[in-house]
Amino acid sequence: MFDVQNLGSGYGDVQIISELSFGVGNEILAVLGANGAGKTTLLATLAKVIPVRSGAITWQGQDVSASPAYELSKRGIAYVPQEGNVFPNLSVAENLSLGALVGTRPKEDRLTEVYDLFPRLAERKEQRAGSLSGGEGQMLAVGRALMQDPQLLLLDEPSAGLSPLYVDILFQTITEARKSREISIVLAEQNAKKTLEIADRVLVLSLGRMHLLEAAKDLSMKRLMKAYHI
Amino acid sequence: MSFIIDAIFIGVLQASPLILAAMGFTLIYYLNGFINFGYGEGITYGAYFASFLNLSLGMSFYLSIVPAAMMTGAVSVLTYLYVFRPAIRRGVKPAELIILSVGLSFVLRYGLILMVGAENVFLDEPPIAFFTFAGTGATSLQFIALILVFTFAFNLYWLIYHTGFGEKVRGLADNPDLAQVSGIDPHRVSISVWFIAGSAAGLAGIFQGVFALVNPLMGWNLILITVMVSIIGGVGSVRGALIAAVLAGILTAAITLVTKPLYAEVALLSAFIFILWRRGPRMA
Amino acid sequence: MAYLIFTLSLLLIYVGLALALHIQFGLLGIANFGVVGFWGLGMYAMGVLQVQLDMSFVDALFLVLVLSIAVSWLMGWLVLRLDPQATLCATIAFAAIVSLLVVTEKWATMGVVGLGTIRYPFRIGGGTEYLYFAFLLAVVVGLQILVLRLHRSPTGKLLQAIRDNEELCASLGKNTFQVKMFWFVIASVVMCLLGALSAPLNQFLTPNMIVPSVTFAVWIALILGGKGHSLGAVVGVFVTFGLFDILIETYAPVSPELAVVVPNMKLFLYGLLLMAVLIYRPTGLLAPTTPPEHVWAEIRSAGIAAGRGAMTLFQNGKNAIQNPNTNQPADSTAAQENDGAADGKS
Amino acid sequence: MKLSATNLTKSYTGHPVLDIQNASFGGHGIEGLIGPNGAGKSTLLGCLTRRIQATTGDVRLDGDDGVPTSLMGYQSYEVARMGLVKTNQRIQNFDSLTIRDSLRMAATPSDKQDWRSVWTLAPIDDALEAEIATLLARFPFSDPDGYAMSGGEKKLLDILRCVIVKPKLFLMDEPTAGLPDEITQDVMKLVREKVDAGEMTVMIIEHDLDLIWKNCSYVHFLSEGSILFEGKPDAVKKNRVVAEKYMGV
Repeated sequence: MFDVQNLGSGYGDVQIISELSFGVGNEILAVLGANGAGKTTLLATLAKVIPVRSGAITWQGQDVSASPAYELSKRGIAYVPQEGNVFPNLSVAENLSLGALVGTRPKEDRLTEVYDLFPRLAERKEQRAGSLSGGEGQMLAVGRALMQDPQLLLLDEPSAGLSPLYVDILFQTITEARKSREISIVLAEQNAKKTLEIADRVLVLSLGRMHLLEAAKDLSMKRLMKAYHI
Repeated sequence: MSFIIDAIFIGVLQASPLILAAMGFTLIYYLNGFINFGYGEGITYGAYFASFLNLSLGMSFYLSIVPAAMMTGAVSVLTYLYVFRPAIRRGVKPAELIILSVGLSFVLRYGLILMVGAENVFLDEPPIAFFTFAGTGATSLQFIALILVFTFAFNLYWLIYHTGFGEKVRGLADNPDLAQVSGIDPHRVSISVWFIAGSAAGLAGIFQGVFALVNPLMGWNLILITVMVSIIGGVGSVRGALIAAVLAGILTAAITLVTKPLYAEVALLSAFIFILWRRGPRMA
Repeated sequence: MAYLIFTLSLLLIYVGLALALHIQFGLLGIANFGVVGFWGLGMYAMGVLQVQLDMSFVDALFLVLVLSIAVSWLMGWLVLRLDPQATLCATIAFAAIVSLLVVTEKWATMGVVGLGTIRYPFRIGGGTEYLYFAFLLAVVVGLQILVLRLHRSPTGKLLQAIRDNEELCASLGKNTFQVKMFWFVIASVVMCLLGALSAPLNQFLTPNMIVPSVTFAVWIALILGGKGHSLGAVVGVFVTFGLFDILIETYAPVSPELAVVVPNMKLFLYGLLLMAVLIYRPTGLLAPTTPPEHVWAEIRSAGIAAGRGAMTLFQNGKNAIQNPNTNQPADSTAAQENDGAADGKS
Repeated sequence: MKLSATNLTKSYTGHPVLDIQNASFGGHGIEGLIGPNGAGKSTLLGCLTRRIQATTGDVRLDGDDGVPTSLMGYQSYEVARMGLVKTNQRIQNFDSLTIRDSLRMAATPSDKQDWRSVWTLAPIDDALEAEIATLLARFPFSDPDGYAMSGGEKKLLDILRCVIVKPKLFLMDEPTAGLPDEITQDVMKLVREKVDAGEMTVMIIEHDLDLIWKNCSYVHFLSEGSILFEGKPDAVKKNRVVAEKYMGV
């Protein structure tokens, strides 16, 4: 469905991702790696916020390497960046409603679903997104992406800076959303242990290249630790 | 007491073009993040389009309002497409974009003078009735302007704060990357915003022109106060610009009542510098 | 001829203003859009002091200096912490205040009636204008030398560093605000003094001299010439003011009907030129493509070569009458200057 | 030079991102500061160098004479003059200065940099000039008298610019980001020399843990805004909290 061939990307004259090839089926694919391994760059490139330097991205049989970001979101790819993932001066309700610009189902239905998933957001409908706490902000960011009714969800470190309690809630929600909607998820995480519990397959990045790619259940903690240099 | 009422009344009546101009200006600043001095020429062009329809084609003043405003909107979109968008794409920074906009305003203004000359033009006004209200006189035209201005202001406010389009605009202004990821085509939204803002400038010019006279410098004379009002009103908020424009109108009227009108401008300008200084490094 | 010398003097004033703006915007990145405010303030202060208080030129100039330091410092304090857009707005507002006050304060400025007559500091019959021109030339050459040396000096490097990245500069222990303040005041005072010096040129002052297009003309000259190049200001003024105001407006054989159009045409083209430069060649005609000091060294060596040539010619002439040994000091200065240029390159 | 922070907190719009009870930095030669993304590392550095105004708390500098000075009343440039200098994680550069000029600009003392230098063109003293030349010879800039072109050159220049102002406590924010491996090693060699000579102490903030284990004699682990563990690298490596927090609960 989603296929990446020989991808290269970076900022300015710094090449960060090189020669990366993988496919995403109907699963949760976790992208793991230490800080600075290139996870954020990879996801931003997949969402076309950063242009593709080399290689190709294919989605539903079509090459989307040159399509602009808004085109991709119309085709069912939703992206939650690590930073700046909400509209800070807009209310929670407006943030969610901006998520509903793409897709065909009525906005109200989707809104009810997201509020069911994150009851805290319903309580804070009228609040400015910039004044939410870190955890609520992440929930809103994921909620906004789910409003897009995506078939592929790109999540960039949704647990960064969150307290363990919030991480649990968030990961639980992600699994629920995945089951009820049958969507593919690419999840970039530092939080390896937790991620292993929910992921189907794991891609470990090291300095922008693929370190390993295999099923989560086959992966030992020891090999992971090695990839993290701990 | 009557002094205060007079000031408010005169202020609101005189401020109506200013309110329109400030709202449109704010819209562009809000979206693109730079002060567009070329916006002032929209005011001039609006008045000249109206005078063309009104005087050359013999259209009645009221009928000429909407087409003249739309023509100004089209000019505004052209400046965006052929001047500002290429510049932004080439990485021209905000401070230089302002200088660019001053250059554009020279081109538009003196281009206009080269085409139509620098003489004052008087719009063919409809018959005027005088009203007295709370001891102060006003013309029917001023009332109509006021009503139109508030209708426009209300609609703009509604558009920005209560419609899907407004949401897109605010989203794009707030977080451009995320807006694109949410499926907003920045190009289309920008064109619409520049059209609306240009139309607002055009309307402002039409009424400024019918209140006084039409000449090529009218926009330049109004742009500085428009910029001031918008910045004081809290850049990036249509609400703020509206309130600030009314307040500036009232303040100008109040100062004018006790002293010469030029002192009113000096006081406003000084207040403007002072407010910028108090705000410190951040703009909005 | 008298008109030409007047326009040329005015051209020098514009070169001076552009040089001062080069210090503020080119070197420091302060977007001062109130050039006409400082210039007009100096001009009218000179006029008022001379006409209303009957002061001598020198006394008046001294008072203008004091006044301009105070005003520039106040403006610096108000705008230097702001972001560039806010600085630009605040300085425009300052210029607008100056031009409004000139109209309202009739007791001093005579308002729209106009203020006159302002005297030259000296009077030597028919040659006054020429001597004054020479004086202005000396002032402007002095300014240009200051700017050239500033580019090479440690201060100049610091100013450029502040323009490029003020926070980074502060993190290396530089007191950026103090430096910005000092040079902003210097440049603004220069603008005021150039205003004071243009008062005798104009002789009769009216409020419509203090219009934003003066600021604009200086800006276009600077941007067109190259804001990052130490000679950009001069080149820019010659291309704009020299080409349009002197060559075309004065000497081009245009019919009377067309002559009315020319000033508007000029401003139209100024605007067009400015837009084109900003979009297609943001660095201006003289782009700082090589490190400034390399350029400077080249100019210097060219200048020194020319100077030597001239010196040799001059000396040869002199030698015919005098002792041949006199050319010794000239050569040693040239040698020293060459060393200076070499230092810059190393 | 030692820096101690007490009760240092920073909140953005009411949400705490930093809460340090008691910590001291710069007492162990080369130190490391590690922690997951979003732990508050940049905020901590900003508060220490006075670029960010802390919400509460105090940062004290223990001078060579042993008398502590509170930094709270100082501006960032004054703190830098006291010897607390930080490199930048994201590329920062003076684009219109050549590499050599950039170093000269940073190294020139401010009394030789004021208006008088226009008259004298005050060349910086020979010792400093020689030092710059040595630095430039040591690192592979393509043209020391040209501009820094690549991201790597700019990053390296950023580090050298800080070294040349002779910091007492040198904070290196992600020195490896954007630098080739060999150059990082050269930089660390230079830093180690300076530390061994007693010229400065260093704190490195890094994601590349290999570099931390190899170079640091003491490591602070920051997570969720507080220092959860600190100690010798081996202790930190073995610590369960660190492994769990770094890789997930």
